[in-house]
Amino acid sequence: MLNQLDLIMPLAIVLPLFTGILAVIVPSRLKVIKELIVVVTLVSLLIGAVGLAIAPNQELLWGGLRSDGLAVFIFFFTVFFAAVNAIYAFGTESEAERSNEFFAYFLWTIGAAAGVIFSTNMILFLSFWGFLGLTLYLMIGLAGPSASAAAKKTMLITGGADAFLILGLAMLFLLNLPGESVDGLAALMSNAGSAMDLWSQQPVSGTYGVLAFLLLSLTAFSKAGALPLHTWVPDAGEKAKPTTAAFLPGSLDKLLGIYFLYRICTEIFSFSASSWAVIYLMAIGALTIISAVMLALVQHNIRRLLGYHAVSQVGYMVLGLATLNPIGMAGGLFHMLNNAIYKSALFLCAGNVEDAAGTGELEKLGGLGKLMPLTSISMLIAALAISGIPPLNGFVSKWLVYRGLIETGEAGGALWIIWLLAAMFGSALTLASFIKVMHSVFWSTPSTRINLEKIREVNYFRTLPVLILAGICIVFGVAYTYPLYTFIAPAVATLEEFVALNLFAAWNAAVAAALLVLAVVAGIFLYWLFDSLKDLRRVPTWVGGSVHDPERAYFPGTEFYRTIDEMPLLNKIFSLQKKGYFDVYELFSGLSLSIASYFSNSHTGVLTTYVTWALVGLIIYLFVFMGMW
Amino acid sequence: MNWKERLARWGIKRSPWVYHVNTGACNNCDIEILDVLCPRFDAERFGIKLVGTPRHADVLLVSGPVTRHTEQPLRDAYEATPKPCAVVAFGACGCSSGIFKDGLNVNGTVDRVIREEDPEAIITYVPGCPPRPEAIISAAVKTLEAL
Amino acid sequence: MATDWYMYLLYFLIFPGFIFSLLVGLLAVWIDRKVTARIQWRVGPPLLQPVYDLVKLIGKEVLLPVGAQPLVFLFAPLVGLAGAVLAAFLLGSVNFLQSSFVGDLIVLVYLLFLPSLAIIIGGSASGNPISAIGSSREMKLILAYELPLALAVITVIINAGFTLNLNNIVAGPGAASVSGFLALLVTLICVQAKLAVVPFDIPEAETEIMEGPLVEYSGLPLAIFKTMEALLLYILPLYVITLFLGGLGEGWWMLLGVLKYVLLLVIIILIKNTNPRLRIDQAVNFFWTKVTALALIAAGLAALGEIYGVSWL
Amino acid sequence: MSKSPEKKVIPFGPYHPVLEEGELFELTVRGEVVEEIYWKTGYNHRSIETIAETKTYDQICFLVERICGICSHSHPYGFVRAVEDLAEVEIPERAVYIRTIVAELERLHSHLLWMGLAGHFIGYNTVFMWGWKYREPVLDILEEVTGNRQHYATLKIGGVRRDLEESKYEKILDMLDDVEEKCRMLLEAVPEDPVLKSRLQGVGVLTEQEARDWGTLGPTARGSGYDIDVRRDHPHAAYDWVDWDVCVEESGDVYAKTMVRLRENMESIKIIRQCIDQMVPGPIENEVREIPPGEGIGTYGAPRGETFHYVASDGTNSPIRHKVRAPSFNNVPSFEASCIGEEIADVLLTLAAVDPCYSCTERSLKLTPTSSDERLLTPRQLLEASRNKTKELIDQC
Repeated sequence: MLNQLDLIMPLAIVLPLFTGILAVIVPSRLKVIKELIVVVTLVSLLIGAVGLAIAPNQELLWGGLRSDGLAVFIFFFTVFFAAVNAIYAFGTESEAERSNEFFAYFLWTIGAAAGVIFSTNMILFLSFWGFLGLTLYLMIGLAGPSASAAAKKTMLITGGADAFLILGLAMLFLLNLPGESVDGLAALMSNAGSAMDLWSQQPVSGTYGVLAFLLLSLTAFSKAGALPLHTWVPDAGEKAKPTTAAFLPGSLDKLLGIYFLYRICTEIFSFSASSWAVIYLMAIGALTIISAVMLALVQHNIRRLLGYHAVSQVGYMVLGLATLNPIGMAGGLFHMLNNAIYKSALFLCAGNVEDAAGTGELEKLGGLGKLMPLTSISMLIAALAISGIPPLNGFVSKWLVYRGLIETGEAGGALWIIWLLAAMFGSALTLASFIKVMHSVFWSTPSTRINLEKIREVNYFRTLPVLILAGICIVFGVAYTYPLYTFIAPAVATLEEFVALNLFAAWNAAVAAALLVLAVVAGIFLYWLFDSLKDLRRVPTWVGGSVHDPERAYFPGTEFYRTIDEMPLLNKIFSLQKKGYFDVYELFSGLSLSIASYFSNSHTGVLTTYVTWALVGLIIYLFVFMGMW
Repeated sequence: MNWKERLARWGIKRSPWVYHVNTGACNNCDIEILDVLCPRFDAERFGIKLVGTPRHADVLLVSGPVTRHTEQPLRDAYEATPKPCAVVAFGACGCSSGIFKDGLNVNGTVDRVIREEDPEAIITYVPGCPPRPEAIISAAVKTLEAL
Repeated sequence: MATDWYMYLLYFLIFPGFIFSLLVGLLAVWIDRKVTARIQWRVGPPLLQPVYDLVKLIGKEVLLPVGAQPLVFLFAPLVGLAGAVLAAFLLGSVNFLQSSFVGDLIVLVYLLFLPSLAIIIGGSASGNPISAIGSSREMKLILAYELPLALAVITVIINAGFTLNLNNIVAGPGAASVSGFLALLVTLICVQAKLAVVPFDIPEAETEIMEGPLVEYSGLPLAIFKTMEALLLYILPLYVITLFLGGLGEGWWMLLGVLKYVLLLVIIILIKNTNPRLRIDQAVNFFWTKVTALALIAAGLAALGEIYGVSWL
Repeated sequence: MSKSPEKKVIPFGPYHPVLEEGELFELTVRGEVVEEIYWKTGYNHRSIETIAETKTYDQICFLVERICGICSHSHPYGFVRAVEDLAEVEIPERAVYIRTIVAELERLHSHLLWMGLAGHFIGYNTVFMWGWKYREPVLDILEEVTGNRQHYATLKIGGVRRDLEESKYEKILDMLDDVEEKCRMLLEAVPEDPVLKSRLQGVGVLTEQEARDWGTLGPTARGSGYDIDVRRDHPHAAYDWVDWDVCVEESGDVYAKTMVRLRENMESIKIIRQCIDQMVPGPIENEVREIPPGEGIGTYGAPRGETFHYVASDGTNSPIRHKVRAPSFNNVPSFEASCIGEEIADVLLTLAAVDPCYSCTERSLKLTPTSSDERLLTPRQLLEASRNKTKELIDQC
């Protein structure tokens, strides 16, 4: 079964890992070399991805690696986003102090991601997954001392989730063993090889089955950033470098987390649409959407706000996957892709703004629209896309998720009403918070709190990626049949089945988009006809006849929703949130500190105590895991 | 006069939107202006509508002697009005500063201020203290004819 | 679906699309002003008044405030108008060209966002603190009515047998059930807010924030906004008719359909003229508590009716 | 005003649809909640007091009429009372009744006008139109009585300028019936409208203590339970010859101020009826030959509160000093107490609820350079300053 295509998989893993090492050891004097390394790696990987993409329906196998339509799709976009971010990184990182490390970690991340995508062997999967956590920590930490707390938090949460993963995989391993094999070590060893296979379609029942499902899904949630293990995403989004934020929490971690969740729902476990597991997933999804977007609404830092959106959008993907019907799953996966596109664009735009203005605090910014036209237009498109405004890509995938949810409703039950409502309302809240961002940063009265004279558009390395991404937002929204049929259909069902669903009879986005464009062109023509656009008479702002003093008389976006923040119930929730009551990390760090202080008493420093501890542990281990009870 | 301006003038005659500028009037003119919109006289029959910002206005209705503090706002309001537009100097004070013309704080008549801003401005006069609603409607008709 | 592109263009520009809906919309504006005037013991404007207003605005000069973002400021109205025309086209094709097109309910609901969005963006980009207040109010209003509106849509979807196809929804039971009727009430209230008329004209409150987002607009862009508002006055009642009242009908039934439309319009105008404007926090509260509760009851009843097969629920 | 960047100031004015007159309000906001209010007056300052010093006493009547269009009976009344006090002139009984009739008609028209405008301000244009429609008959009566819709030119020193013919009594009474019916309708409709009440109740509350502290007058004070009415406390005109009540509401919000005005409408109608009933034949003026040197003050219960005029004469044809204090001068500063913590929408309503009349208020102006942080004194600070000054002077003696 071995053919040349199969070799792409190990290559995709090993190549970036090795070139990453190269990037570290290249002396930092030779500036071009390491960038060259990155380029070469990415190009070769892209070639590989294309190679895989032309054979999407082939199942490839190589050792513990396996690939199918979905894996190819995820891999292709992993490399794609890596390439886009790399272009951006040339504009920012090459001058940075620890650029060697950055590019090394960047490449390692790609390699490890490829490993996660392709491996079906538990050990392989686990090690790549764990390695990704490490590179994530390192990359966030690169932003300097201010990011160290965020990096630590990320490390602890994803690390904790890795513990869940180990436990979950162990249980899955036990379940995978043939019926009688729990008896003895020998039987275990002989069956271990096949039991290590991740894709085993276990039912979600029995203690181990349920626990393993919960633990594995929690791992996926922590990676993608869904409730309750989402709290590292906003911190990382705010503190890490823009490239890191756009690449890791913005796009790659979504791809991987949702990829893993999709595997959990289809390959690792199998459960029916009426299972409790669906309700559990849906509830997590709906809760994620609403709570994260409500928090985003009150944020004052542009990237922290984006971080909360990165969380909120995961809810749609989870909802889509949990529908377990082709439309919903396609919607979930498409949303994952779309989210990666516009979220990277948004993070990179935020990076541009921060770089140009020197701050990401919404209160200080204002009136950058005229100074940074490319960034502002890209950000507007991405913001409208994330809010699900037709005819942009976010709308299409949300629409598919809605249709999937409605289809589950057809099968019975009334809970879907709540999920659908959460999704639709979350969409409006998203729009609201992006109106706030766009107003604060680009549109409002020119700010006097920063020096606007020095601000100008950033270099092409930094505008090109966002323009590309914004362009894709439009293309995927208008010609959405293309990505759906090319990338997602092979992953969800066979293409024929998918086409037979006749998804698009009711909404011809291309026509609609053409008509929208037509209307706008007609408008431009009208403007031209009636007023030469250049000679518009410029007049002072009218505030009722008094002189408008932009220094004092302005209404920033941060003030937009005070009415809502200050409503009695919400007010309380927000104040509790600010104190960290809803942050697992904060809760557990308090808890674990108190427990740790308890344990530290047992650290006497005497060797015999430790030996005793070790012995007790060994005995417990033997009892529990070796079936000696 | 290009075709666009002709279009606007044609339209203004049928739908004059009025922005009311008080440059120190005693309220009576202002009340009578509102009164004209009310059921007994109903100026909406002629498409007359009061608007909240000069950007939407076609007619600036200026009542009052122009006091020192309202002169600049009046100029600003005229600048803020898209052209073509008409200015109505309303009431005795608007036309001639009326009884207040010797006031220390009164800077001069409406037409002087507007002419300084734009010598070509269309200005009409509605005398009276205050003009009766019937007079206002007749003046409105005359103003629109002047366009 | 094998419609040629020029047919699309024709449909879009002329019959169920722009020209036709603009004419109906302008008529609706006139009806609005006339009925309002009659309620207030006045005579009201002549029939062609809305046309005069538009023509005049088109002829007038366009001003650009210094603080504004020129591109966004000038193009926001176009996007809003385009969205409105597209929505009119979808609804019109469902109601007038029964067989040629099908529309999708969720697409329609989202398209109806575009006009409000245009107003928000336009107001926000004019660089005026007062229009920024107006934008923020419009956004808050959207947040307020989105929840019950979505619930009403869900109720319709359940009642029509889980279809999103507008043609099927027209043929569905509409308001002819308890849940359908409640959803109709909820939608009517939301339509009032979507049109931004009293008691929900909070974003454009003339006596508070001088017409809010429209403060800085003049001339052509203002004319486009006014056109958009006229279109909305045609679209939103039609939306209610399509979802709840069985569409406009065919042939002679169309007369009944027109009656339905006028009736809805008059109801909207009556509500507008017998209420004061609410404060924004009152409006949000009202929508998030009372109206949402009503909509939840509607959706719950519809789901129950679906599960237990009770058609009148 | 502080210039710290945290303070977001929304300017309203001088031209704003909620203000008929030029007036600049700067609202310091947090979200839509107003935390501070600053107002700049002076747009309507026409130096009337200075002009008055160049006019003859008969001419000043017409000048002070034009201080404010809605108070165009109040100011002349205050002025003629001041001059009559100075010259010690007796007024014929018939003239007093005619003056009272016009005064109460003006109150009626002013309150109805306010009612309509308040409706307009909260977007209730039907109330606006109806209120102003009901006001028309009042204007018609005024036209019957005085010959003009506004600027009645009724008063002259020593009496009135124009007699009220007996043949018109019936017509006036008929119109009054009509107006009464409509005022009663409004009085009953407002408390029954839940949406209207939700907009008016609890908005812009001015407690009784605050009303006293800020020295408010008229319906603004009476709406806060501060029982003050110069018509009863310092009787003038025919107010102690007829039977009427002072309307007081306790709650201090916009609703209370509305109700005070609506109830006062009924009282006004009652007073006019009694005046016509009790009208006695006789002369309508006493001739005033000369104004002796001296000082005179005149107070009058205008629709908005107490109007106060002071006239100093040196025996010539023109006063050497004429001082006017309109009720809005006292009422307007109370915004500082009633507007803080309200939303923008409510603040503008609260401003309107005082029925402020800026053209009345702007008698003199203190100029402060806009760049300085110095602010105008509040009345309490002014009082404090004047006490300190007095103490200083006493100490020096």
